[in-house]
Amino acid sequence: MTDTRNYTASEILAVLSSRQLTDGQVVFAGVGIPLLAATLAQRLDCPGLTILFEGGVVGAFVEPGKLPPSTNDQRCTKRANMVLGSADVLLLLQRGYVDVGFMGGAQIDQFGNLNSSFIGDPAHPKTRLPGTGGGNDISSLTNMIVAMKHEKRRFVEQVDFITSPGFIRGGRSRAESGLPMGGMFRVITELAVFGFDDTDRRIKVLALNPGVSREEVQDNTGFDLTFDDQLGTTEPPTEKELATLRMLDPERLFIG
Amino acid sequence: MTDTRNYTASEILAVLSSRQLTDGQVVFAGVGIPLLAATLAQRLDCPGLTILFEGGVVGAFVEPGKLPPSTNDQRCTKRANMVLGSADVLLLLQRGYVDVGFMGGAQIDQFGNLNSSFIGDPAHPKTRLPGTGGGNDISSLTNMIVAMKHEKRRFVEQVDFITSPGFIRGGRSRAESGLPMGGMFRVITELAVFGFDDTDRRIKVLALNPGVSREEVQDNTGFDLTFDDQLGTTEPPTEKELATLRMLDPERLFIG
Amino acid sequence: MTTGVEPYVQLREKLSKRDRSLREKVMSLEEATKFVRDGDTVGIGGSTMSRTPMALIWQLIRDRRKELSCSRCIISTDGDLLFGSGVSNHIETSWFAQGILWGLSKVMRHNVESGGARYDEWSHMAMGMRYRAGGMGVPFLPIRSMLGSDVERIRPEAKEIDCPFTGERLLLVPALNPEVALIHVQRCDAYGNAQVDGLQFMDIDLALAANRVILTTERIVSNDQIRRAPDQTKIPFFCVDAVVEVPYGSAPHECFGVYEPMLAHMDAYVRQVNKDPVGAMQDYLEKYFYEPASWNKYLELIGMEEVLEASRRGRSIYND
Amino acid sequence: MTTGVEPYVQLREKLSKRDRSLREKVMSLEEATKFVRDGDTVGIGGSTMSRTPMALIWQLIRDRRKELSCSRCIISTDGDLLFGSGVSNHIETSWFAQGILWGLSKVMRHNVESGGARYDEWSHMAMGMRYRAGGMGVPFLPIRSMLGSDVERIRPEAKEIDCPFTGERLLLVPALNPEVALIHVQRCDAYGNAQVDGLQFMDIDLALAANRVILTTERIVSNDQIRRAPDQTKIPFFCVDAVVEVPYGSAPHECFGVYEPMLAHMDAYVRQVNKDPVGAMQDYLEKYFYEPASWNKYLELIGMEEVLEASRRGRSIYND
Repeated sequence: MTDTRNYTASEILAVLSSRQLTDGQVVFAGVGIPLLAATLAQRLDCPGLTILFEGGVVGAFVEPGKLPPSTNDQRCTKRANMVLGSADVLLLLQRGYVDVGFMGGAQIDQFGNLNSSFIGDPAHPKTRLPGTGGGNDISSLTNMIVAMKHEKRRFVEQVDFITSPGFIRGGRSRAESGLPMGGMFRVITELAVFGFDDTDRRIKVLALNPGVSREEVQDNTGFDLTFDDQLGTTEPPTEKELATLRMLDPERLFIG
Repeated sequence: MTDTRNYTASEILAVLSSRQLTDGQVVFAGVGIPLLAATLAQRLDCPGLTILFEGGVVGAFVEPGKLPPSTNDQRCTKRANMVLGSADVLLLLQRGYVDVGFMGGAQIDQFGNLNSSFIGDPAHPKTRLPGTGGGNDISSLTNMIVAMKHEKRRFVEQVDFITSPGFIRGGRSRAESGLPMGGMFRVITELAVFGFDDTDRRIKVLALNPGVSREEVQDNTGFDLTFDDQLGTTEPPTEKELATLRMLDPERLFIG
Repeated sequence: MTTGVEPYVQLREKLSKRDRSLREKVMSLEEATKFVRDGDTVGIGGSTMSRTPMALIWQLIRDRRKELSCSRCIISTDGDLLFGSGVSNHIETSWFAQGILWGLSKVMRHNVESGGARYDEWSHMAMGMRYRAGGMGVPFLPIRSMLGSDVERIRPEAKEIDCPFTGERLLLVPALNPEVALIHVQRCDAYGNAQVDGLQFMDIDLALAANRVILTTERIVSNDQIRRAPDQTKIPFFCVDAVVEVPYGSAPHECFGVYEPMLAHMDAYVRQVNKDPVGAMQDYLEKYFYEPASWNKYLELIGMEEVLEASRRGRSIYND
Repeated sequence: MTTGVEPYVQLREKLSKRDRSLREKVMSLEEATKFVRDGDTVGIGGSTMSRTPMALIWQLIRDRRKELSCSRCIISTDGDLLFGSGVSNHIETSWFAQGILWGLSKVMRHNVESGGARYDEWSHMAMGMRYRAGGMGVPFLPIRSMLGSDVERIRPEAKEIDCPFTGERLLLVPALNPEVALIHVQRCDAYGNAQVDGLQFMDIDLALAANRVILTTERIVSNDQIRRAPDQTKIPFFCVDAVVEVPYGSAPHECFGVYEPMLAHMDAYVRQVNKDPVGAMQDYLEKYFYEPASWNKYLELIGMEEVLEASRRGRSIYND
């Protein structure tokens, strides 16, 4: 245990995200913090975690110090159980073999919708972002964990563009749009852990990270936050978690 | 050259069928005479013939004396260029990579429709035949050569059941049924070689086999035959064709 | 809307209830066939006489399972045995006989023509696209065959449409998601990661489509061995519910690269049952299916000579 | 009916005119890119920084080809180069940046935000199903993603339907049949039978879908070698119109099992072009694309040190 902040924002993001995974799960992980956090979980309490990558990989064990620069690089296949086409690995989500999708996010709104496509009007965007990749497919087809940096411009009431659907306009709107399965489960930031209300599907704070106040979270959020009745505090990263994480990313490619 | 009938019905069937193939073609072959005839062509004038089998094989060279008992047996893959799923090899037909389909037939009618499903009323059949296999797909999607025994009960005005479509009801009915491509090209029997009229799509005799008369063909056919204006006579099997054929099928599995 | 297509939410719910975690699932044939219940839809892997999951069918017949509705891309003597034993009364396939070497199956004919059992015919590609749709989690796939034929006419389960993009006529074939799939492979690990050599047939789509999968395998290898050749893994472990090591698990049919069909046994079988598809079939089942104490005893009845000769031929596919 | 879906009869006619016979088709890069015409739709194999057909893109840029409409599942610096060189003004893909290590591509941003070029966004699976439909010879495939999102809203080319079997909402994505596909593989024979190790991405569907296919390969092997491992053949020769042997044909990107990305070069590239996506891009193209006398001279500019180090890392995927 540690009680001084001897970790970076990316490190607590990776550690808290990895704790959301359960041994035996099948997780579809994006590149960066998700890949790192899933690999961390695999090395700690979830040796039976099966990691899928968009490039067409089932059941990888990424090597420490050899983190892939994308989920389409050969490093993703290290000690994999199976290599298959990229469309086929996405179809596993559609059929339902995947327990949880795990992605980063550029911009999120109160219903967990993610934008990674456009800032401003899509027809004449201020900024053209990279786009969905598999993000739209993953978030359409399974339960999602999102790990992202907490900034006011990233936590907005309504995203400029729904790239990866959360609960769309809340309530039953997701299912009514033709997405009966999945949806946002958790959002992890360096400040807090979020869940979603079972009924109105709005985001709410489940737990504050060590040393973080309600005000700090609210000040960094672009809309009024709801705090759970049983608001908790997350356990800080342990020495073991941090040491393992740093062993996995010795060049600090993703942990900053 | 030989001018006495020193060959069986199956042998002339195989030889004449093999002559319908052209070097460089991509041919989808059924088991039995088609497989044998395609292999014969490969050994004689068509070394660049690419043979596809329903089991999921592209570019096989079947070994003499090791004829496969079905197109789903490992022997079909001998020296193959590629092995793939059975649905995927059929999809190559749908996309259009195959020049010619080559099948046997149990019952055929004046428009080249084949029946391998039912004798009698399908609801209460006198005989339940094995069914289509890939026959329906092949004949729906490419140009067809059919090799079959010539008997009156097999050459009928209208088949009891269209398993593998020829020109359906003739004229433009095939395209109007949703099959714009392909259709019957040749039917080979031990008595004659048949083609189809370009307009009404009815079968017609293109050439008589050696020693066969118009009457003999007509007598063995269940409807009135049309004979082509330039009615020809096929060349009898050569010694080389027969010797190669017998080398391929030394146990006379398919050449009777 | 009368249809056999399973609603998506129901399919997903069934799958979410399966234990898809990484766990060993090696068991005996007797334990494995408990995953099949009377009345289930059952998808059968392999094709014709190749990689038929014969040991599982053998066990289901010994279990005297009832009213299975089976499907396979092309069915051979396994179809005879399923009908003849009374285990199945309904088979969906594209071709049903013992093999082209033997002409019509009198067992199929007897059972179907008497009305005792149903054989629903689809084109081979349609069967493939039905499993593929099932494996993809979509309710149908479009095809361009079967149109205009009587095969289409007697299959109202498929639906013609005019393409919303091109106006072209297409046939939509309904997804097939069998309750259970029976698949035989050359090797897999204890978790069920299965590697298939040579002809794949429709097994990958079938495994993904089914709500439960029982694998038999010529041999169980380590997970390390699987991971050294991940390109060759065709079925991922999380599709698999049971793994049984059964050498010669397709006998008397073929297993690619391991053994060819045992044709002397097949010949004798066909001669016997085609003479009398009821009584002689019962005699055959008695001798080869009900009486032997184990699968190995069944192989003993086929005979050492034939098993070894089939193995010699099977391995020869890799010879230059 | 405004649609980019090619009518079936037209697709089939194009294919029937291709010489699909077994024939050698080895040629130079210069000869191979003659199969690409100004204005063509071009499908690009590989994904992100992996098995990118970089040598073909390099040659197309040297050829000063114009108005290509390109597609790829995920596009990286190859997209920059296509836009920056003026060879392409339209890209369909699911993700467009240089790589996650470098954030946004200023080259993409400059070209798209200025209105000079179009980036049409589809989900990754949608891109896969579009190529797959194209390869299957059907006008669409149904999917269950994109629904409800703005990605769907800005893609009227896709059509929502209510499933005729289940009543469920589905999205039909239109087939994509590029005029030409550019694909890089580890090995193929002189006919074009191509074997791909490791990650396949969408290359098989793309090869089947395209109306012409140009292959580059790390090495050309004998047809006998292909026939010894037919399981590993992923693209059959009759899909292929040109074969070019180009060692390091994906540099500075990766080729599975042969070399990893050349990250020092990539880093320097990104630093240079993101500062000035017009002028600095022109400088980069001048130095690395227009000036070198040959592909090997281009590799020389990347440098022996980096090429060998990338190779060492590339081969290490097979190490225990």
